[in-house]
Amino acid sequence: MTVTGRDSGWASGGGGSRGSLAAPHGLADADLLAMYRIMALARALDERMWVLNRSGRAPFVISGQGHEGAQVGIAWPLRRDHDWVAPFYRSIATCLVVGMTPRDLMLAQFARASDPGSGGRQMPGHYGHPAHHVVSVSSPVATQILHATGIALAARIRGLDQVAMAIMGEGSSNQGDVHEALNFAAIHRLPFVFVVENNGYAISVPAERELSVRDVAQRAAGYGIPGVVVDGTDVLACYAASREAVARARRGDGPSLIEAKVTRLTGHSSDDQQTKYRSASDLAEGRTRDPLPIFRAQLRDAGVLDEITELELDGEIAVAVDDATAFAEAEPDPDPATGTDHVFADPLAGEAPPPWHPSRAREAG
Amino acid sequence: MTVTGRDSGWASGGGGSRGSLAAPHGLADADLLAMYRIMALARALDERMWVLNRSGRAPFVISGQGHEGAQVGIAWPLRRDHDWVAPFYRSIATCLVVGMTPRDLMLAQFARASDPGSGGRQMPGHYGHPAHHVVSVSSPVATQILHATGIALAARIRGLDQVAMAIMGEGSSNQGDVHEALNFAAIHRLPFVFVVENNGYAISVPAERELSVRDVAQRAAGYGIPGVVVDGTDVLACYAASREAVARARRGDGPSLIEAKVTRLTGHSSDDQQTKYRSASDLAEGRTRDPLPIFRAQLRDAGVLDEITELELDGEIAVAVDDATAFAEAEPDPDPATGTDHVFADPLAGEAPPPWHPSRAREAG
Amino acid sequence: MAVRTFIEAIREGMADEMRRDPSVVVLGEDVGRKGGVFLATDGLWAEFGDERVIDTPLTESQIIGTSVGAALNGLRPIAEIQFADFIFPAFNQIVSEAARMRYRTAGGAAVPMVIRAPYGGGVHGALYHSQSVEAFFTHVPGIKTVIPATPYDAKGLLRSAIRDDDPVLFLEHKKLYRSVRGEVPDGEYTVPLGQAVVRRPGRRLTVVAYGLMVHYALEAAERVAAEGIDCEVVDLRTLRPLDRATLLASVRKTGKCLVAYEDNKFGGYGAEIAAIVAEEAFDYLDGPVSRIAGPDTPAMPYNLALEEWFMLSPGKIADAIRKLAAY
Amino acid sequence: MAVRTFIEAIREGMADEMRRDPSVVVLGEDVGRKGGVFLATDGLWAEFGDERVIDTPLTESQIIGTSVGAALNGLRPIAEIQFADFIFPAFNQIVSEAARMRYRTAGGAAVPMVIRAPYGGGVHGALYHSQSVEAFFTHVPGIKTVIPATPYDAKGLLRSAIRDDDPVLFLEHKKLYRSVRGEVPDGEYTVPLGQAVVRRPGRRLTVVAYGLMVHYALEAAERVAAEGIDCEVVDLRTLRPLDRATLLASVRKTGKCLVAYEDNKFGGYGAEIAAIVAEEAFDYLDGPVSRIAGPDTPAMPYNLALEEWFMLSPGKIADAIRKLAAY
Ligand SMILES: Cc1ncc(C[n+]2csc(CCOP(=O)(O)OP(=O)(O)O)c2C)c(N)n1
Ligand SMILES: Cc1ncc(C[n+]2csc(CCOP(=O)(O)OP(=O)(O)O)c2C)c(N)n1
Ligand SMILES: [Mg+2]
Ligand SMILES: [Mg+2]
Repeated sequence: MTVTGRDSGWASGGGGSRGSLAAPHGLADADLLAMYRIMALARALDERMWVLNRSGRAPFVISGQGHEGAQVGIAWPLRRDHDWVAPFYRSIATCLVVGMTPRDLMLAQFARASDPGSGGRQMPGHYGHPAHHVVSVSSPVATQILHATGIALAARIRGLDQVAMAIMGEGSSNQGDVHEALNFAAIHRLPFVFVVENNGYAISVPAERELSVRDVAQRAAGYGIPGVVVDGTDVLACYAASREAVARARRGDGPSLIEAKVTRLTGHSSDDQQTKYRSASDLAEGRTRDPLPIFRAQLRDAGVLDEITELELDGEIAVAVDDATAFAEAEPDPDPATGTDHVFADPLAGEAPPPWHPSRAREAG
Repeated sequence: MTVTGRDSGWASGGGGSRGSLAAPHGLADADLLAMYRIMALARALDERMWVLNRSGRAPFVISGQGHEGAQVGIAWPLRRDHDWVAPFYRSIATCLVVGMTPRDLMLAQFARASDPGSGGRQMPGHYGHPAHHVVSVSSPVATQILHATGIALAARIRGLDQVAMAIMGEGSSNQGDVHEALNFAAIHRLPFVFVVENNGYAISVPAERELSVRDVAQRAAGYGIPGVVVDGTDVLACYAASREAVARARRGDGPSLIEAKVTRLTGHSSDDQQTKYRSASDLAEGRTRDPLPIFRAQLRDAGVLDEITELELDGEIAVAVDDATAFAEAEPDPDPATGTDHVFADPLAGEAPPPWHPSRAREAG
Repeated sequence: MAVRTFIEAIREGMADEMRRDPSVVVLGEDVGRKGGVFLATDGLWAEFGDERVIDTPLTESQIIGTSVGAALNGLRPIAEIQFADFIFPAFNQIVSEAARMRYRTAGGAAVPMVIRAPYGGGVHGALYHSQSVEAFFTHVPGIKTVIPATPYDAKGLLRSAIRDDDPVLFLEHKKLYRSVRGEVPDGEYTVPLGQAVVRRPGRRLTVVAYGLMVHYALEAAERVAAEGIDCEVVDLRTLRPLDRATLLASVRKTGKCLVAYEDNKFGGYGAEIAAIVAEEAFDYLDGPVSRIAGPDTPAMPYNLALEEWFMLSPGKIADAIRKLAAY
Repeated sequence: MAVRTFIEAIREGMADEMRRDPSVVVLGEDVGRKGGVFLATDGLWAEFGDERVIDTPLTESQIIGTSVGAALNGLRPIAEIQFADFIFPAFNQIVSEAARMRYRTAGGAAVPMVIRAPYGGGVHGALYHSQSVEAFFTHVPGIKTVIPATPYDAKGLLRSAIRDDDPVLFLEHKKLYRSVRGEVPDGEYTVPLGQAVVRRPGRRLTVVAYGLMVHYALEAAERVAAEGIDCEVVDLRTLRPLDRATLLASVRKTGKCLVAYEDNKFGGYGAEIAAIVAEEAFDYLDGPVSRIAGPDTPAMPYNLALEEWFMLSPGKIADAIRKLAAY
């Protein structure tokens, strides 16, 4: 197990001179700005969701706030619309990186018919996008890790040169499916990357009551795969760890595990009051680990981000969030008459509709 | 992870002088003889089961042959009728160590009404004995590891000073339940010992296709618990590892994992032809790792076992096996009228009987 | 008598039993300091401490498997599954282990334990926070299934379940938690498992229901009563072991039976009720045994329009009553 | 036409489809070199190699979850569960994931995959090698369930299942594997999913069955025919989607319906059949919809006396026919 991050001294390079941040990672300044933009956009969308919730326009919100740095850094090395990602309910920034738009995310939030992930069928936060190879998020946690191993297996068999990434929280990583998936992926050296966003809590249960080791990455050795801990406030360390893992997977050298230590800035969801189980000092400490201002300061220090660019970005993001909100809110709800659609490929294979929709009579035949 | 065994030089002491084998382990020669006796008895019973199978008197046999050294060494430190063991279908010697008798095992083999584990309901090999704290073996593998953690939890809560041990094969250790159990047991530092009898195969699948690491014990570190590999042909190394793990558990220092490398001397079961998937050399190599002659030679070298004692033992064992076979074979089958017994504690809570047993009418009420 | 919400009654049932019997422990995700995501265990951790109110890792198979072991060694665990939808990772431990331990040991071992799980829809929970799971477990011999409809029953049945020597699945409709209040005796009382109750006597037609659907059926019965259709409503309370006597007595009296359940229709629990009635009350029937249930689509969509389409309602049940009564 | 055993037909069905379509792969425990514990996949590994015939670790949830992912990425996996009894660790992956992927993505994603599992008793398999598991899955929208009774159907239905764009659970009664032989066409043919077949025409009473019970029902029908009771035997073949038309046409003709299934009676698949018949053929019934099924005890004991007590048999079915016919 390796530990990287700002403290380890190598990840984000040395001084503050222009370009010194990007270059060691094979990135350009424009990449850093693009990464920052997605983090800020994810945050702004997320905050808007809470506003919608508190004003009664969105019954449920689940948040990625505090996870965005890890998400952007780790998703960045994926090849868009080629590699696959099986994310979880906090993966707003991940989804944006791989090609989903603010409108896509807001359509999911409002559960509209045109929601690309589920047509309004799933809870908010359960993203998905077939074209962008985002596997549909389901609620039972950790199941996606096996889907990603299967995707990786198919990629290998079909010679597609794809990498599959699965992402979840540290609490979820204790599910049996994770053990079975890592064992299988390691045996077959599949092109697979397992990402854990460790925010120290599974709803109210603190890490020491849900996880028997300090670092989920310690488990990698038990499967004979590399495991690395990265500081989730260090976007470039996250990027570097992921770039290596993705390259390794693509080379045919098998899976790896990346654990990003992140902070959960909100309650578990809009249904949760975290003050009941977290102390004020714990919450305050958490706020010091917000990746957004940290990355912003880093970019400013390095001269990559100046005040004008920042203002422009903020403006652009505000417009995008407003646009996505207005667009999605105005979209139509799914027609109840479509409720029986897509049970099977062949609608004739479906079951009889409920008696209160005689118009859609479909007999099993 | 630690590796112990004869090769590591410390486990079985130095020379061949009387008592030098037992003393370093805090055992007496009589203990060693008792251990050997159970190994030999287990083997003899096991061989008899195959004879019964091949002669059409027992439709199914599943064997512990090759595992007996590990089983006896590892079970030995348990406190009889106090500590708990959740074994698996190869645990013939384990069951004998903790108090089950040859008759008990043969009653299970013949599925007689007086079978103490299941009254003839379970397949042979699915042992159990409430009084001796042997948890009923079920067929779906690995479930017992969670039962053992629950037993350990209850022991802790009830202040009973008991240790719980769960045992299974290396193939089974890949099941999700194992991950969840080790995590839970480690978090709560439960008095629990996890034993893996690694015979290199899960039915036909060789270890390298079912297990992503060479040693299951490598997984222990991922839970923050000690993991040790022992040579399953070295009975005293197995004993030493288990004594330490049991003592540690009883002290309140939490769980550990013991992996014993054993050899499967028979097919997976009487339904399996292992020559189809194992090479002649693999099979021959396996036979060199039979713990019974190895321990016998060790005891002889140490002067613990002489020819007369051996002959006496053999005779005694032959009598015991004959007695158990004859006794069990003569016992009655369960009465079909008891088929609906023990669905619930209260028979009145049971369901209506099938129409072809009108005599046992029991309405749900 | 005090007036309690449904969830208060459940909480009190656990607390009372924990005070009475030190072998009763609670375990599950977030059941400790947080008091459960629905607050069903609120206050228990403060009163009984870490040893008896255990926040588990996010591992359902472990929650159930550990409970099986704990029950084998003298405890009476109450395992909470956060949402019934998340019971499936523990399916093997419930079906292969908990439900079968007594049988496979021919009575040598027993696992007295309660699995509590909030189930049901109409709460904007979408596919994975709305499901009815009773059909999977009522099919399994060796485990009992209880679904209360009132605070009185919730507390009384839960106490019986905790004292029962066999595994009991105790399903709580989450829409009832705070929407239903009722009188609950101050002292100790229990409601025995295995006894249905006639909630509303009637002569024309029997509606069989459980959980939230009892309330919807009663409301539907009121609506059609105004039209002269006099319904009897049977609340099963314990789905298994089933109280055949009460069920069949009612149908033999009315001659018509409508089974209402929220779950998908095909292969749902109501199919067994319908099959029993069809077989054992045949001579008394003057109309087809009918079922009104959820559509046969995978669970309940999130969008409100789709959720309403999916959920049964008093209106839909009333329509089904009218149709059957007119037969 | 060649004569094949049931298991040969299954093996050929897989081999033929693997030759036809390179996206078809087989995975499961011991399916490779050993060819499966029943030898259903014997020879496939030799022909198609490690990449397409994959010996998995002993991890059922992984077998199914990996198949779901592989299907999302263009393969058509055939996942073997060694015994149907061991499908429960994968329950969550089947019910929450495989069966729901298309619905929850509103058609955006699909998981064409087949889960093959040997089921059923009477083979001295005891509690955990004898179970019928169809009721758990036929209740779940989004997955199809197929149970063939003859070699012809086994091959033809398996090919249809492999080509189907949705997950299909394909249950094979292990007692049929070697005991039943039948003609199987040499060329390519399929048997469509969702179509029942009348195996024996008759006028007095309909027996509904599937799998091994089809054979027992036919034998029972022969026995009672000698007594003048003329039974029709319907083999459902696909349990879901159900061929209601064939089922109802038969019962409407005969006026009496007996459902025979090997599984525990309460909440078994036959309950749904009985409920449908009771509701939709009510006016045609001149006797109660009846069921003959396994007793409501947890699975089948090992001891032969107990196993025989548990298992249905032609004799027990004949008795049930006589009783219903005499009604
Ligand atoms: C199988 C299952 N059990 C329980 C839940 C309820 N649940 C949703 S999120 C969550 C906590 C997840 O914690 P973690 O994996 O650490 O992710 P985080 O929310 O902290 O990012 C729980 C218990 C669930 N969704 N699935
Ligand atoms: C959940 C489950 N899946 C499959 C099986 C069938 N099965 C029985 S034993 C076995 C192999 C076990 O291998 P291992 O754990 O290494 O133990 P060994 O038999 O080698 O001692 C399998 C696949 C089972 N019993 N349970
Ligand atoms: Mg977390
Ligand atoms: Mg093995």
